[in-house]
Amino acid sequence: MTGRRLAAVAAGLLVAALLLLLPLTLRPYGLYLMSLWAVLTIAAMGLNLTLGYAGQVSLAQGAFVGIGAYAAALLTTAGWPLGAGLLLGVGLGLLVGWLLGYPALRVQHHYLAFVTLGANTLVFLVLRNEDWLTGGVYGIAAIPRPTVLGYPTDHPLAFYYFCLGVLLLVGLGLGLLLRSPWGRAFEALRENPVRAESLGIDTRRYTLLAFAIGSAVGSLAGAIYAPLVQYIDPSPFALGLSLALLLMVVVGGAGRFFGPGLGAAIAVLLPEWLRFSEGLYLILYAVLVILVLVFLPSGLVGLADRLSARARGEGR
Amino acid sequence: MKRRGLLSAIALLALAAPAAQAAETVRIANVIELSGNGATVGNMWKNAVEMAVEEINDAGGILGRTIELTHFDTQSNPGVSRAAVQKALDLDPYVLLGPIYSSSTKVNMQLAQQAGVPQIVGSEASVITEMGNPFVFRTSLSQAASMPKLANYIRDGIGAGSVAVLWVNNDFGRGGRDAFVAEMEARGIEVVADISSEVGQSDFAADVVKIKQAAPDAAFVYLHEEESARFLREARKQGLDIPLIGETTLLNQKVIELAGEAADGVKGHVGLSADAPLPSIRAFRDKFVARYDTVPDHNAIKGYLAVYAVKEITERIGGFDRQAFADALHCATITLEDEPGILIDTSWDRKGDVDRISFLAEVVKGEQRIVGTLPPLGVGCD
Amino acid sequence: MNGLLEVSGLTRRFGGILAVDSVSFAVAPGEILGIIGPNGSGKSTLFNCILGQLRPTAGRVRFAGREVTGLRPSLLSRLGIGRTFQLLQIFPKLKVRENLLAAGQEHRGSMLSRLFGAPDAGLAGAVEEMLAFFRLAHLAETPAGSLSYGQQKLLDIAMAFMAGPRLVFLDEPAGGVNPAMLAELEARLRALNRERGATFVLIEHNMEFVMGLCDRVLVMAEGRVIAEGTPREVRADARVIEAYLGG
Amino acid sequence: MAETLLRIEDLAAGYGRVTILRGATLAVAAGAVTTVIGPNGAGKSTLMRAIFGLLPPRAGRIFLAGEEITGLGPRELLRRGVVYVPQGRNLFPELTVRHNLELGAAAFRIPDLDARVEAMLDRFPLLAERAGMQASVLSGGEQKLLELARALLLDPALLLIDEPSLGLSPRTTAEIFGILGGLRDRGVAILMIEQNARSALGMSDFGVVLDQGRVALEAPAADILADPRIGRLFLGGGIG
Amino acid sequence: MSNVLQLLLAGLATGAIYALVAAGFALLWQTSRAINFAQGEFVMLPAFFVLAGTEWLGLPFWVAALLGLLLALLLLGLLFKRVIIDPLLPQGVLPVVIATIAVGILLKESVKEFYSAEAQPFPALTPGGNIDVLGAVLSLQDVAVLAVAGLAILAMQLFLGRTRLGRMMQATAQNPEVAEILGIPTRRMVLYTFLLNAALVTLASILISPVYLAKFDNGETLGLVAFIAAIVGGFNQVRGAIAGGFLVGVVDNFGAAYVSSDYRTGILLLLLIAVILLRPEGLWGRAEERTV
Repeated sequence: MTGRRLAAVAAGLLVAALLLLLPLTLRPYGLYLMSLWAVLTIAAMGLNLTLGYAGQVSLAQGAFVGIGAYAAALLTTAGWPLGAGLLLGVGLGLLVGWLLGYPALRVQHHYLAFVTLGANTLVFLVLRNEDWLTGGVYGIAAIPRPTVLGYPTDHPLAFYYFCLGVLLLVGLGLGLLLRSPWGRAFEALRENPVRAESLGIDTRRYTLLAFAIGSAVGSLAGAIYAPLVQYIDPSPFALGLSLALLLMVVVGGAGRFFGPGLGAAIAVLLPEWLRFSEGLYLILYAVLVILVLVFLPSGLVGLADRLSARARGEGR
Repeated sequence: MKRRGLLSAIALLALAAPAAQAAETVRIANVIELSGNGATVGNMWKNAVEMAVEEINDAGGILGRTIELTHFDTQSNPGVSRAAVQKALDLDPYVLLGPIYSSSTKVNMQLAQQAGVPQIVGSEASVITEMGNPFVFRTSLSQAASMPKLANYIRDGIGAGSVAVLWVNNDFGRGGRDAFVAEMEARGIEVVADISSEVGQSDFAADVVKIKQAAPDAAFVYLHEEESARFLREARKQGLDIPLIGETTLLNQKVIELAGEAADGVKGHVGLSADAPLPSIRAFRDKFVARYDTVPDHNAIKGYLAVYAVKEITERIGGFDRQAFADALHCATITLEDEPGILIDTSWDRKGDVDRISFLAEVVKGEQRIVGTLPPLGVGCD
Repeated sequence: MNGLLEVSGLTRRFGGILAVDSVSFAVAPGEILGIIGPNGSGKSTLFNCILGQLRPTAGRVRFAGREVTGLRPSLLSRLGIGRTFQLLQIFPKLKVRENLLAAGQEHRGSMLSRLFGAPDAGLAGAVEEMLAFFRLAHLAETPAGSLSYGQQKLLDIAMAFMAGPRLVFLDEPAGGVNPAMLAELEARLRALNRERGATFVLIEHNMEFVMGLCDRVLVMAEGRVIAEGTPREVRADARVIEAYLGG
Repeated sequence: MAETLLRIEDLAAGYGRVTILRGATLAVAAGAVTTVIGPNGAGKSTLMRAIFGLLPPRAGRIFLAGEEITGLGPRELLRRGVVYVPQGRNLFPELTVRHNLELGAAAFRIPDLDARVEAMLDRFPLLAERAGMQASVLSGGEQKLLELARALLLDPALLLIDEPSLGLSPRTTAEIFGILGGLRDRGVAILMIEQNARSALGMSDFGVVLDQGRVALEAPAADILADPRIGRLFLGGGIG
Repeated sequence: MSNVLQLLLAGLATGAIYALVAAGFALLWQTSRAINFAQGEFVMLPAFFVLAGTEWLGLPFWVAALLGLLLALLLLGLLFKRVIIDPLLPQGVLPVVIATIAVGILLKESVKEFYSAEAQPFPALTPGGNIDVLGAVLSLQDVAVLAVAGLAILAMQLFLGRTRLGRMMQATAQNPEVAEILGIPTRRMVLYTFLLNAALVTLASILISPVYLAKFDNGETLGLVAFIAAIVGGFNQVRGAIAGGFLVGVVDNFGAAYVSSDYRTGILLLLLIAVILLRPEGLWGRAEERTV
């Protein structure tokens, strides 16, 4: 037990060191990828709450990233600080996510997948068509990067640390949430909703909360995405992003705390590793997803657990 | 957990690849659509760029330096294009070429501006040169420049008093539509139907019915190639017998190939065309066909002349200073006499927009025919 | 009788069929009431109507003097009605301790206080007590799914008790339990009743179990209550034997 | 006792972690009706599903006319003349009565299938009248009749039937029992599960009492009917 | 008036394709509870099999079409069932949903990578030419689509209803447990529905590609619309799905013409969400029995 804890602490320190120090050696492109990884991890962590912990399928997470991105872009280009954009984005994400939860009270599984898929496209259509508000297909350009505690984040490295900081805060918050009675109620909802309800757990309310919180975290990711790319238009927030986030969660390990980080790392870095076979990476990624589903239902994080468990078993 | 360490190590290798640059070379980075929806247009551009670079290097390079060309794929995706430009900038290039898709250009041009690297793009959306970016330059007429020519043609050539507009609902289509509608209003021509369509839309029955119901004198069609072809077939089927007018894409060889005889009779304005009745273009066309075994399109011409513009301007400023290059390209005019590789006399204005002659064309029996030449707008710098 | 639970005229119709036909009965505090009857006599439907899974066509349910007809299960639970299910229902991927915490957490504090983990400290004592009472303490940190069937059955019942309910419905508690475990189960339930005054209503097919445990038995056939009395009375009732043996 | 057609030795079966049948041993005589009674949860339906190969037995063996059939699936058993009518409603509601009937043998290469279907319809005029209607419009009794007719299409030697009276009126139950009696007279062996213990045993040759997964009593039906312990079986106290 | 008729006829012609695709979708669901999120890509792919046959191997069109059908039966029928559905279905609906999303990406990107990212012209089944129907125009290709799709639907219904094999498949779909008890080889019946689905999407592919061109991303819209058709019509009944296909084709055209072309997709999606929430079994579906 102590050996295991020691190994976990060592691994954690290693990862922390990599996340903190590796970027110092990177050029802007590498920093951009690392920042993108942080943003996608946050968005996937939100979906992991809804899907992995509470068991509610959502194919609309990309739309919430879009909502957050637009909230941040509109407010910051109008001269407000990014904090205001974050608040507005998270607020909208909570509200719209809560509403999206209502269909989940009536239908489940594939029906819910279709409803959320439809919702994603509806959000996209609104972002594109209501150009009085969103700028339509022209998008919003020159999104400024925030000044955090007096430090401007215009430099890629500074912005990366900003993203990393937000990721850590979100991770901390979600970690605490998942260990709280709320988190237990989400898992109970996934494991056995009928039993949960009979034990006094208000499954309706927790279902709505799971959608609202997971979606709001997605919007939070969007609110950082906007200053990262500094130009947004509706196209990145169509269905494709939702599907990509879903696959990240599944590949990393749904219902595993570190699953989204690993899934996002693969999604962001795989195309880089596969430069020798330009364009093949999506094909390989799809194959990887299928292999994970068939052979590793608990995702790559689950595989790591299993391998380390086996290593310990053999050591004895 | 061990695995994560490994991942990061690989990431390190992948991300931190530094590029040593030899003293006698100059690096040009080409960020372009090599895969995805834009693969066709991007590969035309890329092939022509490669051809131009090779020619210049064979002739001794620019000011004695050999051009080192690196390609980056945007995958026709704006987000990826931004990453690709970032990656290209990490190589510290002298000039950036591409991309063609306006949505991609809009996402990544800010990066080049921040890095102070001149970027010569193939995009047509008006907005690109309207953001006050001093490092962005076009190779083709912007929508703002081509729409007035087209509008004049609709008024004078067709004699239409009312038009329908059918456009694809993305930034390309919307930009063209906005510029076109403004020109129509300026000329007192009524837009009686204003119809948006989706990228990838397959069924144009409703769109044609709407045009028929509005009964305009002509219809302006501003869609991508495949959607243009699908629309033309449906229009032919429903017997829509008004002039169908378009911009460069509608008269593209690809549309003609896909739409078959339904494309016959389509008229419009073409900024650049491999069929242009100019000896320089004809010579280029022959060289390209000999080398790649396909007929070049306007995107090939754009890529080719972009490289020669870099050569000419650099020689004019006599060194490899990016700021000086950008300053010099603004308000520059390059003629065939200055540099034959420019293919067609071209001027840049203060915003980075180009001005030059353009053509009126028509599809006759499955071929694009140039039926007239329009003079430059002559706005330039003064 | 001063009933903790009073069911009056409860009726449930499926299409043309009366699954439950005007059933009335009451449960006194501290009582163990058994409901028996042949297959298809309407016992499960009756449970489902009382416990908020099905909406009754007619009739009323009162609990501790309050009308609770048609309330949602989570509300009933918070009012003090616990239950177990025919096929046992636990949270297999959660640890045994987490199962028990999940079972008790909604009965303390506010929604907001739960977010900040407040109830868990207050529940710790109750969890330890349940673990000890059901002899599951050594399994507290084990995922519930890897327990034996009998242990899961005990956990299932322990979960129903985490909230300190005033009345617990047991749906076939002996179903699938091997004879050795059955004695343990009966002893635990009896202890809960004697030592803590727990009140039970149970459906059960294992007659020995019912007859040994229950103070009073209700016999259902074709949706109606056809007999009621002590186990001894019911066992001697000719109508009951008829109902089981058929015409 | 007559010649044994089906012999079951120490059979155990269950679902998931639960074992329901805990070692049952019994025999089914050829050309006779054997009825299994017992309280709910005694393992009656589990026994039948295990015999028919729908549940893998966890222990024990099954013999049909001396040949071991343990673990064989429905197709093999149907080929050997064993058919099974489960409890509840087992028709295809959107197919016609005729087509439901035909499916009793459609999965096997039977050259005179059409003729057999016609013959069966002749035998049950009630079904012939409704041959073209969707099965969902039949009454409960008619549905059971159709299921029975469907099971007979393969000319079985042994019919396994689970609770035929469930949900039927006493009159309809009597009709179904009448048909079963007629089948026995034609030489079909029947193994039946019934809650309606009295009337079922009344028409049976043999009875088997199942309690807690084991056979508590196996005797001629009349003897079981006369046994005063039967009432106790259902109301606790066991039989032994 | 002729415009209304024009929209109706065009909607029906497109709807016929949706009906084919939706019917296959419903069949898979009925017999195996498998949701195929790659159904759109399934329709996109066979056209490229045919093109590979004619362009790369120089085969005549009909031979290539036959080859395409065989490949589809093998890859989209047999292999899909064995490699994706069989291992994942026991884990529940959600893993199947995610896996088929991945399959869709795999097919789409493979076509893009190994054939072409560009739209390809596809040989027409009929000569060009139009016929006039009360002032509305139908191309011969539309007529062929309507006729072939209609015949295929009819043939499928006849096969399912009038042949013993078809009825065994129906029996397996309606109640697999009872079908098993009657000795029907249910696993083989389920395989047949996968093959039937593969045949349906191949037919749809060959019918639709001459009009809409063959392109790697055609499945995105097509799959979505076919889902909507299947759900709106009724997921658990082939007839419902077919009716849904025609309805969606018509609604799409009228919506684009008379409501909003900006929100063209949105109209269908709102229809979908409304049906799921108000009548989950679909407009023509059968309510599934739910046990409490």
